[in-house]
Amino acid sequence: MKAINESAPAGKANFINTMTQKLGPLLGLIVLIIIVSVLNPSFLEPLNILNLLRQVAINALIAFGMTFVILTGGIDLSVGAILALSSALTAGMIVSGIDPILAILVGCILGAVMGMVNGLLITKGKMAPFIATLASMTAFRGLTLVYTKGNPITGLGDNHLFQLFGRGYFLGIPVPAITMIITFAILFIILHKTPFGRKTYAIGGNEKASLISGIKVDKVKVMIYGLSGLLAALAGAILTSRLNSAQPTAGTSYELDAIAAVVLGGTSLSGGKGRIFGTLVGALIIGTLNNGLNLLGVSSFYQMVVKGIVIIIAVLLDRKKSA
Amino acid sequence: MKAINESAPAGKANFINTMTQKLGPLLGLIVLIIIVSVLNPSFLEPLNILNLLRQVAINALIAFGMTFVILTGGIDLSVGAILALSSALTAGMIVSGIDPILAILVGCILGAVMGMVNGLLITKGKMAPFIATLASMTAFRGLTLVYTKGNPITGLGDNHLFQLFGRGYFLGIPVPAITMIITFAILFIILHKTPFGRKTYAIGGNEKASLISGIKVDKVKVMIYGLSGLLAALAGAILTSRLNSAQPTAGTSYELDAIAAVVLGGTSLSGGKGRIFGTLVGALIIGTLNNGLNLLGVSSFYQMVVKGIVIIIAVLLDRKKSA
Amino acid sequence: KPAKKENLKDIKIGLSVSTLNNPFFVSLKDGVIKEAKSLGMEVKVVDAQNDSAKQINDVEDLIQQGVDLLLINPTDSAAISTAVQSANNINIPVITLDRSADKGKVEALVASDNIKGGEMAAEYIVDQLGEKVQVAELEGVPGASATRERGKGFHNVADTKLTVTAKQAADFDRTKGLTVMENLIQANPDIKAVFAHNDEMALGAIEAINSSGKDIMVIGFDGNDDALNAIKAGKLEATVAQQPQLIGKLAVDAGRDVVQGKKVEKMIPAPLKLVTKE
Amino acid sequence: MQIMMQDIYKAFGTNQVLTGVDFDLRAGEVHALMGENGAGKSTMMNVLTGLHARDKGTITIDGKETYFHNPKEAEQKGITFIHQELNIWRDMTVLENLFIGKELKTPFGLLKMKEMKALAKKQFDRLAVSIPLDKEAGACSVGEQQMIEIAKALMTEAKVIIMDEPTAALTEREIEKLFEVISSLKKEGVAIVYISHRMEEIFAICDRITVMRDGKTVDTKSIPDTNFDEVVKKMVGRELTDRFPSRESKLGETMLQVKDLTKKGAFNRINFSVRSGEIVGVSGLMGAGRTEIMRAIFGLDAMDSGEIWLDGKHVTIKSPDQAVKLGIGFITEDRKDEGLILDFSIKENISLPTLYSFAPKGVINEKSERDFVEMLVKRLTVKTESADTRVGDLSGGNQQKVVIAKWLGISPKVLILDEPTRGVDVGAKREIYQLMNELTDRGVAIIMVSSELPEVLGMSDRILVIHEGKITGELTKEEATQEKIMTFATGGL
Ligand SMILES: Nc1ncnc2c1ncn2[C@@H]1O[C@H](COP(=O)(O)OP(=O)(O)OP(=O)(O)O)[C@@H](O)[C@H]1O
Ligand SMILES: Nc1ncnc2c1ncn2[C@@H]1O[C@H](COP(=O)(O)OP(=O)(O)OP(=O)(O)O)[C@@H](O)[C@H]1O
Ligand SMILES: O[C@@H]1[C@H](O)[C@H](O)CO[C@H]1O
Ligand SMILES: [Mg+2]
Ligand SMILES: [Mg+2]
Repeated sequence: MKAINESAPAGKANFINTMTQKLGPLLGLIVLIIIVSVLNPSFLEPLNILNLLRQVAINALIAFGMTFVILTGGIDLSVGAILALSSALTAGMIVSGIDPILAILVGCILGAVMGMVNGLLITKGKMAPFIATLASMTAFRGLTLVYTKGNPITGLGDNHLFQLFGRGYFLGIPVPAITMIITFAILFIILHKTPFGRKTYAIGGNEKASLISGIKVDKVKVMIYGLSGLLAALAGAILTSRLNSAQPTAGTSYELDAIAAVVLGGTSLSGGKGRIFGTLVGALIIGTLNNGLNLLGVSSFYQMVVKGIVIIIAVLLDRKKSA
Repeated sequence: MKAINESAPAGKANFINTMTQKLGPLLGLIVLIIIVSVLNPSFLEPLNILNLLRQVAINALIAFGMTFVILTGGIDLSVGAILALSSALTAGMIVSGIDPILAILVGCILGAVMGMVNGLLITKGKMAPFIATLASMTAFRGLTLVYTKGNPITGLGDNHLFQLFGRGYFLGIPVPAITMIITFAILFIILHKTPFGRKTYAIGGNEKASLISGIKVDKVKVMIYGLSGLLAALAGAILTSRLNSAQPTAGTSYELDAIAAVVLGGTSLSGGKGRIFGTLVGALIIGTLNNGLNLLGVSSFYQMVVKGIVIIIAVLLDRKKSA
Repeated sequence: KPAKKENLKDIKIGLSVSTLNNPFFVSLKDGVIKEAKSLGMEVKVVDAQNDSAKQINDVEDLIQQGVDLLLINPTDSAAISTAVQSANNINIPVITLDRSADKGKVEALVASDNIKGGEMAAEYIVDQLGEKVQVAELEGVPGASATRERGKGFHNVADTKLTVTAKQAADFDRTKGLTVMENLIQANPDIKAVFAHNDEMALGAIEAINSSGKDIMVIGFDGNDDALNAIKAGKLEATVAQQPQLIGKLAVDAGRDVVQGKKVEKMIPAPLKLVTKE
Repeated sequence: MQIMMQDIYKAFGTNQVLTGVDFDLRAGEVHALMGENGAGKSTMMNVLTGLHARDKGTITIDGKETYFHNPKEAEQKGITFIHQELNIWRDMTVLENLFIGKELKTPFGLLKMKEMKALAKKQFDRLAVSIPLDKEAGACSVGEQQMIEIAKALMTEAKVIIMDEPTAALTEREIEKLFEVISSLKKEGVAIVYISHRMEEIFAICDRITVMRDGKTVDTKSIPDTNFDEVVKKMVGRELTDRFPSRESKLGETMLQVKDLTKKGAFNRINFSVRSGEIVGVSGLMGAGRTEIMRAIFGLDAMDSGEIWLDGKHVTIKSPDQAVKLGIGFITEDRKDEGLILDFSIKENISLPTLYSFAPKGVINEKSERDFVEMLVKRLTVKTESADTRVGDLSGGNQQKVVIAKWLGISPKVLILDEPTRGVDVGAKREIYQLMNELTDRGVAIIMVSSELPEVLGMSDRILVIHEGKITGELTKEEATQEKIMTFATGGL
């Protein structure tokens, strides 16, 4: 009797726990938005919100892929370099006369291939993901510089669709934001509603057991690193359109922002635990921070300090809640 | 009886395994040296070797601290930022008239304190080391920029001892190289001959079991992150003396080189396994690569590609051998 | 659409800088702020940290804050174009500093002539050491317009009158200048002079040369305080001095004129000056 | 389904594990596979299901030579393996665990949640398990996790089920349920390979038994044709006298006393004491909270209130290092996860709690460390060629001895043993019991948490029974019986 009485509140506490765990990052975002908009009401202007969404799209897309990678217990440091290399290759194709949309498509495939190289190093080569992608990051960045000779690639013409891709609007919403939302929806379904998603969690939760359960761990991992590369390339295409050029140094340290978004979204770096919705929220937190601090006129040096501290606080609060 | 007979060859195979494991990185270094010096004999000139040692010192010192951190299963992304901040603070003190050697000492202590902040975030705050040090990296870097206003700090005077520290020679050997070797010797003893070292391995091998065995896991970790910060600051002092100024952007992405050195030296990123001698060799490999590729006149773009590929090959070979 | 504003006190300037981790741009920013202050205008500063994508976001954020005038120091000339176009779309005038924008309507570019500067450096070496001596080149951040243009100017002269035996990127960074130079000396023992694309790298290179015990002449670019001191001390041979404060000031002045409806020159050069010990 | 494995060889590197093992399984039988730790039982089954490739030998299934390449293939052919090491995803729900790798999906590739829930529910009902399907598996007790594994195996419609120590983490009630299920499976013609170190079980449910020793088959017999002593003799290669070595308890002063220990949701007003030289057994159903009480005493988990008195003094223990300093040792129930550092040598593991005593000058004195460790290794008869062997390479029983040796090193006043013989073979078990007796002879106070009733009855001077976080009964050695313990354990009076 006693035990049952006691366990009832425990069940409730559990429920509250999971709810705050799920909502934790979202609450953080809301608090942040309130603070920023009190300090500078122009933050909430529709134009700025649309702006923000467009700014967030690139980091969010990369972070979506990173979420899958981190869920398997891995990490992908090469996303920024993949973005740069695929962007350069895409721009190169466009300059050489290939249809821009086709070029973007091919660029995304090349990005996926680069990601799969990571996956192969990690699975077949049995390298730690950190070191494999650190090395490939260096190599891809080098290749980008070799290919571009260190110069930006310009002269991408004025194909309307191509320009729309990074700069345009559809029904008043920036196209990059639309791309982000559609991608999110697709990935959400894959992660939470299909066997592939289950496998992703399973590998991160217990790789050995997954193997014994007949999951083709290596294959799934290669696909996931491929996905990460693909999304980095997609983000790269948006950037190429926004900058109307391919920059050899594009994407430098984007991996860190993407990882920060994933972690702020509550996904555990040790794998097996987390949600892609959290990542979207995490990317929005970072974006709001960047945009908000700019709007508040905080100097870029202090911005870094604030960003570091906000990440720490957010993660600490999250730990507290789930503890 | 049976068991003993059978285990004898196992013991031998084991011995060979550990030997190749221990020598693996060293063999790699030797092969690399042979290749480079065949292609350009001036590599082996004493002056160049001394040069190389001096160049390697900074990365090696940081990587020594990183070895301890990685052995516990952690990671420290903030070392480059700690280097920059402590270097700026040290330079600030010198400019304000404090004795340079005292300033270096205080700077190292400050570096240790910054490292301990990481340690506390990780232990008391239960943050993943990756994210804790990523956040503190951002914050420390921001503080450096705030403190220096983005400008280098110069006018460090011409105290002889201070200049010696980064630029001088002792018995014909560059002082940074001597600092590196002495530090190595001390850390080697700590890691392999003292209870503290044993605990470092134990925590990385199985944190829960270590805790239950009465090890003050949190305390040891805080000390280790402190050590990492201390060594980053020491490396920073050398750099400050070499550049005769503190640079706000100093140390950017040094963490990656340090981690690469540790991993090339055969230490496992999952903790509990590895040796500090390997790290010294790893740092020498990276140094030889940088120096050698320059001597061979390889363009800096291709250098990056080569560096990435060499890291991959080295790690793959190491895996093969130890498998 | 921002109307012409007669009262300067109502004018809000947005300044987007490529990076503030470099004394050159800090001075440039200071020049802008000082001049604006003296005219009673308000300035909002954002720092792109050398990331073109961040710079576009920064400019959007400035526009959001309702600035009347944009001063942009592009991280990259090509990449900034779309941001300039966004400003054009809502008729906010744009002036670029130190580096140009490839596309979009820019009222004026205030900059040193980097190509000319590169040529000046090469010619100085020829004057001092004669033709065909071996020289090395320390390049700035690959792809940056300053790197390209200074390199171009330098080679305009050096390719015929000097022998460029080595060139490596050291990213406008003093630390890299040091290590890259150490290696260059080892690989090319007969170098007689070095042209560094900025002073930071030049100062790093000097430390490397000092510890090698060789006698190599170093020429920098920018003319920052450290470099001028080093020239006085006889460590640095010469620098092609820019006047970043002046660039900032000229940009504000041009901006004022634009907002008040006056005509301004498309290209406003800030004078370069070769500084040597004499 | 009928399986024949003949003359199977398997080596891991230079470690020859199987050297010509024969094993055969008939439809509808429960076949016990027994042997000491490290005899090769699990390896044999891993060879059958394709996790490991055999080096030599033939496997025929229903008269046809068949070799699986991976466990999934075996499962598809009707052979399911409940592994000794639990394959649990701690962060996933019970439902997700049940269907990993075999999720049901619609033609569009989406998960069929409803169908999976219904199936799972059906299976749980059959096993009388009442774990909520959306509970995180990591929050389940080891016993519950074991039940999840069993349910998972039963969902595959297997014709052969291999159970590798399925009851190691279960208590009597679950075991009874499991046995019911086994007999119903048997009636359906399912064959079961039953690996266990628990003698009683073998004789209760098995039809035939194969005994392995040192990588070889010693004998296969029909259960009615053999007996307890014969099986033990075949396993260890010699006569083994009484299972529980007799002992004279010489009880001394009260060594440890706990007063009103309380932790919300875990345990409530726990009072008991242990005297020097005494073994107090702690019994209870799975999830009763025994482990949590011990963890709190040792300072691993915080508790809400309560006092601990050691050797007559009131002490506060906030962390394990304080407990160790006070002379309390804790042998945890999960030796791989909490007891050992698998990559460390025997030596390094054993000296861990006492490191500083070998480093009076700051540097570890290798020789005194080695002497000390070798003394303990000899005393506990750890089977190894040297103290430098990696602990991860030892068999389960020997690993357990290393954990015990580690704690003997601190010369403990109080030793807490949580499931000290879980997964340990009869021979090693007896040695551990012997050791416990030696310790009590020297005045150590022992708390032994155990789910094995014979062990609790055979070894304890006094028995505490825990039910849902409270002590519901205390029995002396003389009054204790299985029935009485079970009554208290289930909360009845
Ligand atoms: N993957 C492996 N690699 C190397 N050695 C192994 C491996 N798996 C098992 N062994 C070794 O094979 C031997 C037999 O192990 P196995 O697990 O089959 O024994 P077991 O009879 O199941 O024992 P227990 O009763 O303890 O479970 C042991 O010495 C073990 O260390
Ligand atoms: N990590 C955990 N998270 C949440 N609940 C847990 C956790 N570990 C144990 N529990 C719960 O705490 C209760 C007590 O578990 P405990 O391990 O103390 O039981 P026990 O009597 O030792 O039984 P067992 O035979 O399972 O070891 C159980 O209901 C269990 O489900
Ligand atoms: O002109 C500036 C300075 O020379 C600076 O040192 C690097 O960037 C260039 O654009
Ligand atoms: Mg087994
Ligand atoms: Mg228990």
